[in-house]
This record gives sequence, C-alpha cells and structure tokens, in this order.
Amino acid sequence: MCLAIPALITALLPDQMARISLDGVSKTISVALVEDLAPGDYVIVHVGHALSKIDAAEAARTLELLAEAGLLAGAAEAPA
Amino acid sequence: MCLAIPALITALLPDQMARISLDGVSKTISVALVEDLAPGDYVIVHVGHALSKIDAAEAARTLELLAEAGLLAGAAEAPA
Amino acid sequence: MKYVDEYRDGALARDIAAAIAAEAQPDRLYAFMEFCGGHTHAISRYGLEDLLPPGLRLIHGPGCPVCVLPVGRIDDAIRLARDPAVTMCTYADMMRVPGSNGASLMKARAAGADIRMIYSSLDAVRIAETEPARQVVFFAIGFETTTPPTAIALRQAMQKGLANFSIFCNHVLTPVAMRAILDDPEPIAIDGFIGPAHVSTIIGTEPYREFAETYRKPVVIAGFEPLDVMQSILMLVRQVNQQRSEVENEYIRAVRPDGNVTARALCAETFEVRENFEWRGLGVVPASALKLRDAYAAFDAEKRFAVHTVHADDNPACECPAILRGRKRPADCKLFGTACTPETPVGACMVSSEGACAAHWTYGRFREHARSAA
Amino acid sequence: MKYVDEYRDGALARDIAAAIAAEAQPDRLYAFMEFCGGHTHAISRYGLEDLLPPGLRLIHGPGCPVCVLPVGRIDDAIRLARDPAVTMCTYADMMRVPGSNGASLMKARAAGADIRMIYSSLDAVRIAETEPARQVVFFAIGFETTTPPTAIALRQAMQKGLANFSIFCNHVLTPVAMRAILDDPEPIAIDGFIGPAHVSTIIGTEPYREFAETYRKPVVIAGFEPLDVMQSILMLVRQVNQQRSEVENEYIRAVRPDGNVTARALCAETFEVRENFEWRGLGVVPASALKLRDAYAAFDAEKRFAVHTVHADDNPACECPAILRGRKRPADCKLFGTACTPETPVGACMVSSEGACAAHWTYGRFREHARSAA
Amino acid sequence: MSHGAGGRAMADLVAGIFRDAFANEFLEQGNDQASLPIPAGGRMVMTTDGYVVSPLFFPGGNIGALAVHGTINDIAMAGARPLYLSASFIIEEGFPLADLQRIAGSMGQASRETGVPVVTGDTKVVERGKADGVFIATAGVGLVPEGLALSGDRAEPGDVVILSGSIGDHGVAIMSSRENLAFETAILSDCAALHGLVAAMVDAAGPHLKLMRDPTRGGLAATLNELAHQSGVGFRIQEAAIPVKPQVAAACELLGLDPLFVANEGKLVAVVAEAGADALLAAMRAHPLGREAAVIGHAVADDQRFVQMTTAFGGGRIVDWLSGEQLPRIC
Amino acid sequence: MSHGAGGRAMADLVAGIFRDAFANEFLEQGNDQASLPIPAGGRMVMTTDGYVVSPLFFPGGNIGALAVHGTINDIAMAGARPLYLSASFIIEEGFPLADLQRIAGSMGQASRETGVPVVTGDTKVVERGKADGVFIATAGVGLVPEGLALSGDRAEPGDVVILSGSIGDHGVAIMSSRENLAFETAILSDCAALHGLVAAMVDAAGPHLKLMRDPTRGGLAATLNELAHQSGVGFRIQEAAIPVKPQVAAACELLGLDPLFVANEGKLVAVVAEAGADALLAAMRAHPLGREAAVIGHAVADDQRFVQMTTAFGGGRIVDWLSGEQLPRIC
Ligand code: SF4
Ligand code: SF4
Ligand SMILES: [Mg+2]
Ligand SMILES: [Mg+2]
Ligand SMILES: [Mg+2]
Ligand SMILES: [Mg+2]
Ligand SMILES: [Mg+2]
Ligand SMILES: [Mg+2]
Ligand SMILES: [Mg+2]
Ligand SMILES: [Mg+2]
Ligand SMILES: [Mg+2]
Ligand SMILES: [Mg+2]
Repeated sequence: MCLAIPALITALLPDQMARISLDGVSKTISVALVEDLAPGDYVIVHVGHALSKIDAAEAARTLELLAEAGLLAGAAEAPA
Repeated sequence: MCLAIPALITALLPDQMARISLDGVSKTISVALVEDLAPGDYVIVHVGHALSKIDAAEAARTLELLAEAGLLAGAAEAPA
Repeated sequence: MKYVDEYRDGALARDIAAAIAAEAQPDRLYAFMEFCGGHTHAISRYGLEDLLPPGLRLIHGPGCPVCVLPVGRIDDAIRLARDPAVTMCTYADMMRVPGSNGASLMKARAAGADIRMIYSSLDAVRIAETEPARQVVFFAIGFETTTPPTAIALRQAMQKGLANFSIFCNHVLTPVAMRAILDDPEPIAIDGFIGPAHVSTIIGTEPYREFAETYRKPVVIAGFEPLDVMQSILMLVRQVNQQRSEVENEYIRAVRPDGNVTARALCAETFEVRENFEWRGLGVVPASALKLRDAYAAFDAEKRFAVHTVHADDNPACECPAILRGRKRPADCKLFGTACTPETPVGACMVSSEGACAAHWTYGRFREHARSAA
Repeated sequence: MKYVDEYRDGALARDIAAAIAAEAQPDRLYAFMEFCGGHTHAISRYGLEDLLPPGLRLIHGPGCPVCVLPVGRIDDAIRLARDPAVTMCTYADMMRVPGSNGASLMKARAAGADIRMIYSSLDAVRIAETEPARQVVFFAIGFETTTPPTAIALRQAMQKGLANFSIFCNHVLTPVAMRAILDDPEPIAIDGFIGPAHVSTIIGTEPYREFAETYRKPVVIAGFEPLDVMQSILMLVRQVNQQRSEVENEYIRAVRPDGNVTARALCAETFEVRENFEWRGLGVVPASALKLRDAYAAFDAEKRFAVHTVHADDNPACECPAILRGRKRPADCKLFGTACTPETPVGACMVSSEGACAAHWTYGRFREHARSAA
Repeated sequence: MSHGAGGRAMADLVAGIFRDAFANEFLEQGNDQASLPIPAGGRMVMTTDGYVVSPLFFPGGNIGALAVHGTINDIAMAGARPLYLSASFIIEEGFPLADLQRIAGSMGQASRETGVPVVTGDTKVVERGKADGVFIATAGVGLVPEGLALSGDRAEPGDVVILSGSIGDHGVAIMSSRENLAFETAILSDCAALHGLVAAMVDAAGPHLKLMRDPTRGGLAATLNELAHQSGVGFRIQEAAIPVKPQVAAACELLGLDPLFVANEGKLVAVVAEAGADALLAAMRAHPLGREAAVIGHAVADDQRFVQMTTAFGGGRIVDWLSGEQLPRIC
Repeated sequence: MSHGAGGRAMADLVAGIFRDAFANEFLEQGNDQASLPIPAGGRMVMTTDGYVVSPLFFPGGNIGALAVHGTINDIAMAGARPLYLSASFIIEEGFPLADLQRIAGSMGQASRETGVPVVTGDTKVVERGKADGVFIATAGVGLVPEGLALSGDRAEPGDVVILSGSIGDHGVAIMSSRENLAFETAILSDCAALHGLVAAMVDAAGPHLKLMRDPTRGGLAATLNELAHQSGVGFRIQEAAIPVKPQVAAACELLGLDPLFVANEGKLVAVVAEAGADALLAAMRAHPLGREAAVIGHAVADDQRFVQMTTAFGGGRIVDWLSGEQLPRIC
C-alpha cells in the first residue's frame, strides 16, 4: 500500500513547504505537488509530501452515501 | 628518558627484523640499526628497534667494578 | 482524526455489511481483488472478512511495492550499500526484504554497511548536503504514489548542485500490473477490483477504464479506511448484480478524475518507461516500471555505479503467482508457517505485512483455527 | 632479566653508598645533574637519595623529550589531529601533555579526533599502509635515541610508496641542551653530569668532551639501572675530589666511544639541524633540534599541512627554568601541589613522571614530609 | 569524560557526581559493595535491565529516570516491595559531564521519590565511538510477602486482563525526539514507578491476583504474547477498551505504527481471577497511576496461545509478536 | 545479532543461549525478575560492575568469566557468601552469535563452579558502531554473617597488610592480546572467584580481620591508596615482599609500566589486626588461591595518607594513585 494520512495545513512555509497538524502531532512537509493550498485545507500526506487536497464537499457526500447504504440495509433487512 | 631494555635475540627474520625474548616475553623488532647480530646476542630495544648490542665482556667488567667499589667501601668503613 | 475516524465507525460498518448480505445473491460467489496492500491491511486490521457473507471472497493483490521488488534488485541495493563510499538511504520498509541467500539491508547494516532509514525522500537530499564526502544513494521504490516525491528530491538535489546524490530507481506502474494479472493465460477468478486509493490521487480514474471496458471487470476506487472498503464492496456487488462494468470512485474526497496533473507532468518529465521489469510473483512484465530519463543520467545510481541486475529465481514451491491471481490461498502453500513466516519470508506475499500470506499469518490464522476447531 | 637484575642489587648498592659516603668530603657539597629522565626515574623509583650522604645533591635535568616540547608544538599536533582527514599516530607519552588552555591529544581524541597510540615508529607505517584513505601523520618526538627509528619509518614508507604518510618532526639534541644550561648567564651550581645512557648508545662519548674540557665539568655516562647510577655518582665524586674533569663511561656494556655509526649516518642523511627550537623551561635554543631534509619534503607534515607554530608563553610562576639549572627545588614553586599536579601539569617539570616536579610529587614528597614531621 | 582506568580523576568523578546525586547511607559506606539490612519475612526478588535509549533525553524523562523506574517496575511486577538498586554506567569518552550530572540528578530524584536507594554503583568509560553517550544497567532487589507468588505462568482461562492506562506514550515521546522522524507532539513519556500502585493492587485483590507485567519493549502485544506463551492460554481482548491518547494514535498513523507494539514505561497489565477483578479495578482507579485502568479482555483456553482481538470496528484479528523492531513505514 | 526491540527473534535468542548456559531453577521462572529464598540471619550485601574489556577473549579467560568472578569477588570482599547474580548484556549489532555463546558458556561454567546462579538477565542490542562487541553489567547479592562488618575504613595503625598472590597477571594477559602492543607471553589472567578463599579467611581470623579488597583496575597501588584514604591511615609496604611473576615483570619493563598499577582479577588485599595475622596468612596459604599469600606491609599513622614503599633496593618512595590510565611508555 502507500501509507498516507489526511492532515490539516496550519501554515505555509517558504520553499513550497508547510506545517501540518494531525490531532496534536505536527510536522513539516513539502507541498510542491499540490497547488492552491491555504491554511485550513486538509491534504493527503505521503513520505513527507502532500499528494492531494481533500475535497470537503465530496467527503461529506461520501459520508451521506455511507449512511444511506446503512439505511438501505436496514430497509432491506426490515420486512419489505 | 628513553625507555630501553636489554633483550635476547632468539631468531633473525627477513627484512631486518628479529624475534627477541625477555624472561618469557617475546616480540618482533627491527634490527636495521645494528649490524652483525646473531641469535644469542643481547640488544638494547627502544620503540621496537634494536639500538645497540650488549658487550658481554664489558658487562662482566662493569659488574666487577661495582663489586670492587663495594669492597673498597667495606675497606674504607673498616678501621684503616 | 478528521477524515479518518468517521470512516472507522463499526456500527455503520455492520449496517453496510447487512446491505451487502442483503444484496449479494446467495446462490453465487463473488471474488473481488483488492489490488493494494492498503486495502489488504484494512481488511485484516479491522477484521472485515468477519462482516462479509460467506459467498464473498477477497483476493489480496500484488499492491505492495516492497513485496513485488524482485530478489535481483534487492541484491543490487545490498551491493550498492556495501560499497564503502556509499551511504544508502532507504524507506524502513525495505530493510528486512530478503535478497539472495537470505541477505537483506538489515543484515548488510549489521555487517557494517552505511544504511540510513529515512522517512521522506527529502531526507536523502539533506544527508547528501550534510555529508558531501559520502556518495548518497536514494533507494527509490513505490507505485505512482511514491514516484513524485522522488522527482521532487531529484529537483532539490539539482538545485543544490549535489554531485554526491543519486537515485536507484525502482518505481513501478499499477495499471500495467493489473493488466498482467488479467492477461494470464489461465482463467482468473476475479469478478472486480477494489481500485487503489493513493495511487489514484496521482493517476486519477481514467487509467482503469480499460479494465472495465475491455476486460469487463468492474473497478471501484476506494479509500483505505474500513468503511471505504465496505462501501466499495457494496458498489462492486451492485455492479456485478446489475451486470455493469464501470469505473466508479468511492474515494472521491481525494481522487479527481484526472488525478494530480502537476505530479504527473513532473514524473513524465523525469522518468521514462523501462522496456521490462521483473515483479516478484508476476515475473517479467513489459513496460511496468520507470527509470530516470537520459537527461538525468548523472543522478542515476544504475549508471554511476554500473549496476547490472542479475536475475535470481524465486523459490519454486512458493505459491505467490497463484495466490496473486486468486487461484490459491496462503494456507494452500506447503511453506506457509513452516519455512515461510514473517521472520523468514520466502515469497513476495510474506515480505511485508500487506502481503496476502503475511496478512493471513498476522491477522487471519485464528479464523481458520476457529473454523477447524468448530 | 639478564643485564637488568644484576644492576638492581640493593646490598651492593648499600656497599657503593658506603664508598660514596666514605669518599665524599664531609666539608663540601656535591651537586650533580642527571640530564636524563631515565636517571631521574631510577633515583626516584628506587629511592636512591636515601642512600646518599647529606652533602650530595642530585639536580634533575631536562632530559625528557616529552616534558621539553613547547606548548606551541603540542598545539600544532592537536591542530593536525583535529583535521578530519588526518590520523595522528603518537607514542602514548604525548597523550596527556598540555598545550594551550589545557588542551591535549587525549582531550582532542575524546572530542572525536582520530588519534592512535603506537608502540613503535613502524606501527605508524603499518597504519598508513592499511588505511590508504587516511592521511597518517607520525608525531615524531625524542632525543637522539628515538631519532633513528623515525628515520627507519621514513625509509619503509618510501619503499612502500606511501603517499599518505608524513612525519611531524620534533627530535631534539642532547648536547646542545646541556650546553644551553651551562651557558646560562647566572652561575650554575653543577659539579658534574651523569651522562645519558641510551642517547649515548647512538652518539657515543665524544660529544661530551667539550663539557669536560671547555666547561670543566666531569661527565660520567651511566646506565639507567640503580647500581649504574650509584657507581656513576661514585665516579663523579672521585673526579671532583681529584679535580679531574673527564668523560668517563660507566655504561660501557652498551655505549661505544663512537656510538652507533649506522644510526648516525642514517640520521645525518635524513635530518638537518633547525636554526632555532624552543624548549619548555629552557626557552629558544639555537641549533637544538632536527627537521627533515628538503629531499624528504614530501613526507614532512609541516610542509604538507602548512604548520606554522605559534609561540605560547609558559606560566610565569613556573620555576622550571630555575629548577632545571639547579637553583631551586620543586617545593620552592608556589604552584607545586596546588595548581600544578601530575593531573593538571603547568610546567615542563610536571609533565611526565620523569620531570623533576613530577618525580618529587610521586616519589619524593614523603621524604620532605618525614623531615618536616621529624 | 576521559577514558581511564583506576585513576584518581575517575574516582573523584564517581564520588562527586553520583554520591551527591544518590546520597544515601549505604553508598556512603564507600566500599565496592553495600551492606544492607534485610527486612524480615518473605522471599527476595532480583532483576536487572540495561537501558540504551536514544535520544538520552526525551519529552517527559531521560535515561536516568528510566533506569530507576524500569527496574523498580520489574521488582514491583512480582508484587514485591523494592528495597535497593545498583547502577552500572558505561560512558563514551567525551560525553558531556553536564549531561551526566543531569542524568544522575534524575536518578537521584527518582530514587528519593520512590524511596528506593541506589546503594552501589560502577562507572566505566570506553573510547569514543565504542558506546553511544551513556548506557545504564540497573539491578534491583525487593521483598515479596510470604504467600504471594505472582508469575507469568499463572493465567488461566476465565481470568480477567486489566491494563493500568493508555498505551504508547513512551514510544511516541521517544520517536518524536528522534531527529530523522522530525515530528512534534505534546506527548510525554509515561515513565513512572509502579510499586505504589502495585501495593494497592496486592492489598485489594489478595490471592485473586495472578500476575502482573509491564508492557515495555514490544508494547502490549509483546507482553500479552509472552504471557500467553508462558501460561499456555490464549487471550481475547477488546480494542475499544484499550486507552490510546489521540496524539499517540495520530503519531502512529503518521508513521505506520500500531500502538499495540509501542513501548510503555509506566503501565502494567494484570491478570486476575474473575472474583477479584472488580475490587482490583476499583483499587487501581483510586491510584493516580491507575486512573484510566480498564478491563481489556480475558484469558481463554487455546493451545495455539493466540492473542485475539475484537477490533473497535467489530471484526477479529490476531495480535502477533512483532518480527524484530517496529520501524516507521511508508507502505 | 540484529538490532531489534521486543521481537520474537530476540526473545528466542535470549531464551536459547542464556537459559541453556545459565540453566537454574530461578531463571527458569521466566519472569522479568527472579523470586529467591533468603537464607536466615545476617545482612545483605549488593554490588555491581560493568565489564568493558578489550579484547573480549584473552589468555586465561574472557569477559564472561570476568563478569561472574569480578562481581562475586566484590561480594566476597565484605566477607559475604555470594547468593545470586544478575546479568545485563549490551550487544553490538552484528556481534557473532558464536562468540556470544562462548561468553555465555564461560559465564555458565563460572556460575556452576562457584555455585552462584545467574538468576535474572537482560539483553539489549544496539546499532553497529554504538558499542564494542559486548558489554556486560553484572550485579550480585550475598549474605554476610551477623557481626562481621568488614569495611575499607577500618584499617588502623599497626594492622598488617596481606596480599593473596602475585600481581599484574590479568593486566599483562590483556595487554599481550592487544594487537597494537604485539608481544607474546605465557601469562594467563588470574581471573578467579575468591569467595572460597574468603570463607577460609573469615574462619581463621574472625574479628581480627578488618577489611578486604580486590586490587582490580588501577592495581595494588590504587587499592592501597583507596584504603588509606578511606581509613585515614598510611601504609608502609615492602616491595621485596610483593610477588610478581618474571614474565609480568618483563612485560612491564618492555612497556614502561609498573606492576603495582596493573590490574588483577583473582587477588585480594586483606588488612588484619596483628594478633590475627599469622593465623590468617596460614589459612590463606592453605587455600589454592592463596598459596603465594604474603605479608607486604602494615598500616601506619599518617594524616597525609601516603602509601610508602621500601624498594627492593632499600630506598623509599611513595606509591601514588595513577593520574588516569597507565599507558605504555617510550620515555
Ligand atoms: S507462504 Fe511464503 S512461500 Fe508460500 S505462497 Fe506465501 S509467500 Fe510464497
Ligand atoms: S611545580 Fe609545576 S609550575 Fe612549579 S616548577 Fe614544577 S612544573 Fe613548573
Ligand atoms: Mg556503504
Ligand atoms: Mg583527525
Ligand atoms: Mg529486568
Ligand atoms: Mg524491564
Ligand atoms: Mg518488565
Ligand atoms: Mg566497580
Ligand atoms: Mg562492584
Ligand atoms: Mg569490582
Ligand atoms: Mg572490588
Ligand atoms: Mg529486561
């Protein structure tokens, strides 16, 4: 696999570097691979590099889909 | 001072080296500085080099002189 | 952890499991391959198999760049590391991977080689900068996810004018490996793919289209959290039931259709495709790996140190090729748990904890044991 | 040990002591300088002063090559050793000798410098041969005794074509230092010299003739064993009593009149006299030390590493200059036993155990203590 | 520090730094061994550990405090009262005296706070490059009350497994201070002496208490596997019951590590007969070092000696021993 | 050996090599501490030492035997019966297992021969270049009979100083095996456990015996100076009375060393009231490890605490502490 984890950008630094935070753990990473970042964004971090920005709206939509799938199951299990 | 000690040559080795022995302790040294050595000779050894061959006859003579000095002292101490 | 914990909700997982159970047809078998070790890890770590109906089987794919690197390349790395002038920088994952005759970077280090475990590709550049008297070689491994960080390290080294930095490039290509599995002359029992999470953040969804359209295998790109996996299984079951074969994207919060354009452009400029590359468990696969372009020959460790990889055979008793194609299970291998354990791995599937055999050893054995006890 | 034990016979020593007591005139003082630390060592180690009449005093000379090396040259050696490319090879004696600000090779090594203690000059050659990537510098120190082994090492290094071997030459000359003491403008209370043992095996008896003939000081070359020293004192008492001043040779078993001709020829071919050299305790003494001849410039560490010695002052409270000339005793120095001890030596006389102050500290204090208690 | 043998400088150093830091009547005796009173009754326990931590100073402690607490804990795990410690130092030439003083100071403080004196010691200095700053080996003895016989082989099916608090703090604190990993967190090592907690536990659970062990190197996973192996049982534990601090979980995610395998230095695992479990848990929670104590599972009959875990997610897995050191991962 | 933490490989290694080598019922308990019976009566003594010898194998022994004998000796010097040992190993990555086995084997043999079991142990492996092969720290406890209170501060003017045998053997054996010194001799280290000799001495001299100490690092000179300092007396010793083997004397001449400062590992110095000296000497000479025992001097009143020596030659000198390590000299 490729171990990567979503983390919050807390500060942009010179030389395309940034500070990230993950539940009280912070670290400096490279953000050279991702454009248009701002503090407050979440990025997927892999081997000290941001690979991708997390799309908050899509994340919310995925959670809705998950909940929906669960609900459907409830519906399916319930006598139709 | 120059720490040096008389040791017995037990074997001559190639490249102007030799084995020496000192009361059960043996070691390899350079004998490049002393000519005409043979096993059985005693040499003065300093920083891994033989500096000088011991002259057995002179050594004996020195011991005689020492004994003599002692005797003289005895004579001197005795009522003249 | 935001964007993590919410995808690890066990209650919701049981609901989705119920949906899968409800939708899966009891009279047929479903076999899905999760290509990536990340999914294998989630499945094992969270015990997802306990939540799936008996007719649904997950096949652990070759998606671990550590596992698939062939013995010959490990031997190369060890040989490079033993050069007294060389400081070898490697991700820690590679330390225990066995080369020929049980050699490994771990053992080479114990025998005196200067090998540093790094966390980021940029650490290797920093070491080259700090220790100009050393020849620093970066042991670059990984799929499309890990390739752009290598390209960035190369850029940094060039900017800093580091003449003592070079890259031993072993980056490999995910879609090519998937195709190699599907192209196997013997029939493959795979009904669909759980598609890579982080690889897809770089390459996007487009490269999987051929598997859906040409090979008629549904692909659902999924995140590495357990709910992502559950959801993608549900989506695959639905495609199968509806006789669809499309590329769907469950991991839409991080994966765009065109992936990371910046990263891909950088990689295209830096690397070119190798004619052939050997994969542990899959054999030689044409056009399945990358090397540095000629423009960067000065930074290519293979050129600087005249590396000539010597092929070394895998153990013939190892069932990895069949396991990676879904034909056998780890417990079917004679070596499993005897000659081959995580402490002394024989084949690709045991090398890292994401390998199919290692995952079964670490997380799965008790299930079989419980079954046999029952 | 043959040629050793027979010269350590305490009973015979007491007889010779009796002879000295009998022959020494009770109404006059005798002050003899043993130039060499070897004699100082024998005197202290065997407690010879207890065997001598009260009117006979021994003055410990500067005959320890470790003690007399000035701070500036120690600083040079430390500076060389700190060069990351350099492996400094030194006789262990030099390790603790203080340079400026309490620096020493021991501390430099503790701080990471690559410093090896060697037993023989040839060990340095062996290290250079074994470790071709290191710049091996041999810290050559010593009187005429230790100089020929350095010349041999140079010959070996040349034969082996070792481009990574060089010599930091600090060899010094015994007769020149004796003359410097005698040439002091203030009067010197020295009635005669116990002449060097092992130095004389190389230089022979001839170089001392000027001290007997010009300066009218008797010289008796003596072995380093305690009976040799006792006997030489007796011989000096006799010369004084008979108003002779000759060069006599008590150490005739090892010292020939012309010394070691082979060794001297080799040294003459290898080294030339320096214009000036500083001695700790004696100051700058013209023509008192050796350097490599220009023909061997390639092996001269001073040239290879552009060594420019910076003079560093001795502690002005240190009484070494007066002690080395017989005008004061260690206990007369304010620093003795307080600021200056063998653990933290301030002056030349405390640096090695053969220095006058160190010998008094180690072996002699109790005598003074006994006196003051009595 | 300079490399030496038997010199006065070294003797003075030992006398100065350590005698001051550890000051107690036994060390004052100044001999090569300490003469010590033996309390009446019971059996003696003895233990030793070598401490080789890197870096030597880390958030929440240093090698010195660790060397005191760790050995006290191994004594305490037998239910014993720790009596005396010895300390052997192996120091690399050139090691800063100020650091040695800080370490000795921490040991002295730990020793005073725990009431366990360092009664005898030794110092060796080795050449530069032949050690790594300083290594400390401590040994300790303690007195275990007659009749109490805790041992790793006493777990039986049905026994309850209790963990005294959150896991992974020490290992994460150490990793956060390693230069090459370069992350920052407020997590401190949990380094602490557990004999006080243990005394309360022995009081509360009496003969129901079967064994205790501190999950140090290899973490909770290694300890449970050791115990399973030694007792010939399996364990079944609940992931959801195991306390893990959010920062520890986050750091582990970042490095690809599993908190179950990360070292602790102030935690213990107890196995207790079911009848004593409630009393034991209550006593632990009443002690400052056991406030977060939790039942995490129980022993089961299993001739495979598996440690099985129900994940927080609801699935099942085996918690295996690690093969070698857990290294930060990228895949 | 590979660098690891808490892995099964390491646990197996410890179990395999050390359990086999040290085999005893206490170690068999398999816990992180050993539970031990305490014999009745008396006080306990505890000691520790770190062993860092180079080379690890030398004529007459190796670091393993040394680590057992040395710690037993420090216990025995209190007149105590050694009971139990602990052993902590710090091993450099890449250290050959065969060498470790040899060392463990020697320790096991020494432990069996002396009847003092190694009851608990620990192993740490550090990265290559961060140690020097293997370091061992042993600790030990022993039981000293009620009423016996030997201590370095008990020498009084008039007391007799007895040395148990020839000096310098261990140090010369070690030096002869150091590559850079390169000399050969038949001298073996005197490495031996002295508790048997000590038991005979305690029996023979009873309350007359004041103290014992083993002249290890720094040799006889360091030990006498330590004792002078601790007791506030001087010593006056006779060089001619001190046994030195001819090869030891010769090696010392060659290297410019003084046997008085060279380490021993199987010798002791005893200080005894004059009334007990003859009985003590006789008892020592009757024991295989004390056959060459000799009265070498006596304590004197001296507020300077000098160790004075009448040389074999008839003169007098002070035997000082060494300033730092004794190094081979050329001048
Ligand atoms: S158990 Fe080992 S040998 Fe067998 S298939 Fe798996 S990896 Fe290959
Ligand atoms: S005691 Fe020290 S400072 Fe004084 S004269 Fe001697 S060497 Fe110089
Ligand atoms: Mg290398
Ligand atoms: Mg250097
Ligand atoms: Mg322990
Ligand atoms: Mg422990
Ligand atoms: Mg423990
Ligand atoms: Mg000690
Ligand atoms: Mg001790
Ligand atoms: Mg000891
Ligand atoms: Mg001792
Ligand atoms: Mg332990």
